[in-house]
Amino acid sequence: MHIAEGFLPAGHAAGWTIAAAPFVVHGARAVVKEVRENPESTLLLGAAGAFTFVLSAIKLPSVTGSSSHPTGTGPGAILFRPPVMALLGTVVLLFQALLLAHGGLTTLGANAFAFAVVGPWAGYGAYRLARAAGAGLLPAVFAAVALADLATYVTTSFQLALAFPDAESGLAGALLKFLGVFAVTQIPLAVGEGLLGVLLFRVLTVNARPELERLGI
Amino acid sequence: MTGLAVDDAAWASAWRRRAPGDKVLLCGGLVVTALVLPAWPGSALVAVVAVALALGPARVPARTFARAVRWPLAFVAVGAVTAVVEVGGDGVGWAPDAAAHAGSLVGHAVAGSAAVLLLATTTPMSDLLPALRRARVPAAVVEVASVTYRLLFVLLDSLRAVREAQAARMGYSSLRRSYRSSGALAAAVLTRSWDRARRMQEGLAGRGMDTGLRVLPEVLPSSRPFLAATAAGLTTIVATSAVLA
Amino acid sequence: MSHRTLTATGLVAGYERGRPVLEGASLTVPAGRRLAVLGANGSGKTTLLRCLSGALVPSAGEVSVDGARLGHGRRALRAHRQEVQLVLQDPDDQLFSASVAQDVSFGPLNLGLPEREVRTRVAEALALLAVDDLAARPTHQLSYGERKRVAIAGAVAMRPCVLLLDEPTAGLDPSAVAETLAALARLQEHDATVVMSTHDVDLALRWADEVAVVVDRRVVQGEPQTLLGDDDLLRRARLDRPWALTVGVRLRALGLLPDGPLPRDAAGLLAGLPDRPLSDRSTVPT
Amino acid sequence: MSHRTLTATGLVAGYERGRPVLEGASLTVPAGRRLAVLGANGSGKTTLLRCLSGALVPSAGEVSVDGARLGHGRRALRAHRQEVQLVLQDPDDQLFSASVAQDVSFGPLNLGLPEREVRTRVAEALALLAVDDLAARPTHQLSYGERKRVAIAGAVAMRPCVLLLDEPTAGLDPSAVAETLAALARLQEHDATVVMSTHDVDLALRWADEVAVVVDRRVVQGEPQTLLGDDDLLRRARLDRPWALTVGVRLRALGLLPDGPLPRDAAGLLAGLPDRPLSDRSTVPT
Repeated sequence: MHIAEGFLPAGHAAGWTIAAAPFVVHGARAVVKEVRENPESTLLLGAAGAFTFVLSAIKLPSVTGSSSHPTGTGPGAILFRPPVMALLGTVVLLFQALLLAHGGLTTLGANAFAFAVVGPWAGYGAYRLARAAGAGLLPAVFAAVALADLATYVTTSFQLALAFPDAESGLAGALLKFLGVFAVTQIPLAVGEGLLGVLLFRVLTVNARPELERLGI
Repeated sequence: MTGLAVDDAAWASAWRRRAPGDKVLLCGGLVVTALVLPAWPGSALVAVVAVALALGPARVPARTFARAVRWPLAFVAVGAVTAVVEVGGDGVGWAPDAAAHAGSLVGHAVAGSAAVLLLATTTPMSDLLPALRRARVPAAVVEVASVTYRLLFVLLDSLRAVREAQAARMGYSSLRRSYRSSGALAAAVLTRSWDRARRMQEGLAGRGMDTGLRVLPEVLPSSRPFLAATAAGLTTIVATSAVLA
Repeated sequence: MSHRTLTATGLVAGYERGRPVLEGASLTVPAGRRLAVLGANGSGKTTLLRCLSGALVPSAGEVSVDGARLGHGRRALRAHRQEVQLVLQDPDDQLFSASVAQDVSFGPLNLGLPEREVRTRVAEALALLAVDDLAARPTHQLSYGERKRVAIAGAVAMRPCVLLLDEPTAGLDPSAVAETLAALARLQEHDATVVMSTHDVDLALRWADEVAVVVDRRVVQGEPQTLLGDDDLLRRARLDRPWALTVGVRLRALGLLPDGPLPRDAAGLLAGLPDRPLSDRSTVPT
Repeated sequence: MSHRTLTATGLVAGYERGRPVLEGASLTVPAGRRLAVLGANGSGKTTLLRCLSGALVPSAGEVSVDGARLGHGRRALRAHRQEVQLVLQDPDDQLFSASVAQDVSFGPLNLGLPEREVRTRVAEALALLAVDDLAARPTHQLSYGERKRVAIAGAVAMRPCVLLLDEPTAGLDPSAVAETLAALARLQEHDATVVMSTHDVDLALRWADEVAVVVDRRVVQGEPQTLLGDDDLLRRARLDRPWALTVGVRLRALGLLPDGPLPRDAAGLLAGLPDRPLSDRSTVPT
């Protein structure tokens, strides 16, 4: 669920844009540097962006039969690193806003902060920690992808709570409400996305070993 | 190839030949107006104008517009209800000004979404990306975004075809099998995206890809009457809103 | 496998720029016979095959097997997929496992068959397609023609009564085409009904017992010799007349071919022609 | 565009499972003539074209234009690419932009041409390929045949002297093949030399002035009528004999075709056959 256009008050929309900007600019710098050194990486990065978009179009199988989609940023954070994902994720959010009407333009900053900054960093952090603690690739991938998904929606809930504090119980109460609606319901989906990530990497370790090695995984 | 409905509408829109800058000004203006004016009557006016322009002069199919707007509506409904529910010591209840607050949230969001959708259904991405370049986004970033735009259709086609092939062989006949198939599907799309990038590199090297992926954007001249109408329209909305309020 | 009659009636399906690709298309797949579905690119051949296989739900019309209408439910589709299998044109859309044998086992495993039965089916399918020597190879190392045949094996391992093939010979060189046709002949001996789509009219004339031409959003079905000799139909369908018919008609007019159906290919044509030079003929009275 | 002679001598290139795909292949692309490169899938046609275009550096042997050997430096390659352009088989490997006109502008812009000249070249290339009406359409909405022609336009906009096309007709229906061949004929009128790879022997016989058969890791070059009638060569190359030659030889033996080269296609064959039924012939003395 991306925050829809017009949902956030103008001040909050601007604030989150400013908050996301350094990460996205940092990602853009990384991309510009990469492309300057290897012009052909434009195509690989474009392909990575397209994959992230398409990954979020895969339906997560669920017991109830209700369809929901992965955030798609977890695997990207492991494969392409968070700085690059900050940019690619923002590009994907822009495309989702303009090709699917998911999210919006004034809320792009807020959505980018949740999906392209917090999600990938949380996922990548979990991945590094798990690997450092001696976990195998697949458990680390599960932790990373599930956490990236969950962290994204916790951030979205926080953004909404900040914008719409509860009249009686203030920010804390609002956070509880929004977490209840947007994050707790997300837990099974985060587990689902984590599983999908594990299955994805399991196939990749068989079918695409050289590519994984090239990416340092 | 199968496309995305909003994108198809953009390429077929009667406003396709209008300057992207003009459309960005109009829609951007509408979005900002929707956001800063009070929901009633400001946002309501914006919503009416955006829908009327899309279905009228821009000739966007009503079905496409209605289907696309369902997504933001779903979020807005859930979000607005959550925002106006009050959690207090004595449990959960409606906040005192729940109806007005919810109405305001819904008004802003629906109007804003309609305005963004007006841009989305009249302007293909490949017209908007060169505009980003003019906004001083680095060339490399715009080029990566253009490749993303092109490749996402290629990959969506692969995704649909592979999923259909898996379904034909009962790949989605149980939860467990669905997960396995989805994982294989994601992996298939990822490895294909790498293959595609590699092969494209050779395909483009032959045409001299040493200096990036520069292309010549179409000349879509800006229209003074359109800009004048935009300014007049936005002013009218603001004025009407002030008078009615 | 056993023979089933697959039919489609009044299909409306596959919208493209606001208009359906098929608009009232009907077709009967004759059990046990070879049917070639002919049409130009974009005419709706693939849409037709996808409707027949259950992959695409038509917005009007119906598909039925032995008269029983295909419902839209999960269970109906599941049963249908065991009887009708579609092989896509691009083999890479169908091969997503690491090794050939693994890929072919995907369908039977999903049917919930015991491991022993799965192994039997995989071995049988690989043998029928003459790709048993590739079983342990990774799919991405195969040639295009090999991948196409492995993709067919994946569908064959489901033991369908009707096998639908979308352009199975497109992009193949003559020897790979011959191998594919030989494999299809073996499938027919196993009582499978084989349908292929193609725009190669020469191949259709040579191979098919019956042809269905997709033209003007509908389907015209009949004998190969009749339909592929109908210049008006071919023009509307943006197809060529098979050379064998063009040349055959002329040679028959010249009195050089015996009565009966016209030859379907070069071998048939040569067999029909007189053995001796005609100069002998005009001197020696017959 | 002007005529240049492109040659390859003793190419060793394209390793596959430890052995080169080409091992001592030599070829001369005759300036201004139509050359068809024939071979089965995997025989090395694409490897040969990639060497000729400079995309692949052979591990031995050399490529030269008008006798000047192609060096390996960036500058040499850049100059070579202005003279020789390769169009890949899969158009999606070459179309990176969502807008047709933008995609075609890519090459000329990279040549550093002024904007005005780029627009002229884009318009000219689109017109030559008869895809000018697609200029404003998005790439992802085009049919396969349309994408193939737009990919060719992207190479043509570079105004190469030699245009190399890898399987330009593969996967196309008869009318799209006819449109592509008509476009190639227009290119030749603009003094471009056109080379196409194919495994369609009938097409090669009909279209080519000269053929090069890739067989046993080498190239055998010659007249279409000679090479495509050489059963031993065809067998080794895993190709079929064109039907027109098979039937033509027999009809000539029957005294039905005039002397001179055998017909290349159905139209030529019909034109060569006598007009009246042969029964008339045997009664009316000639």
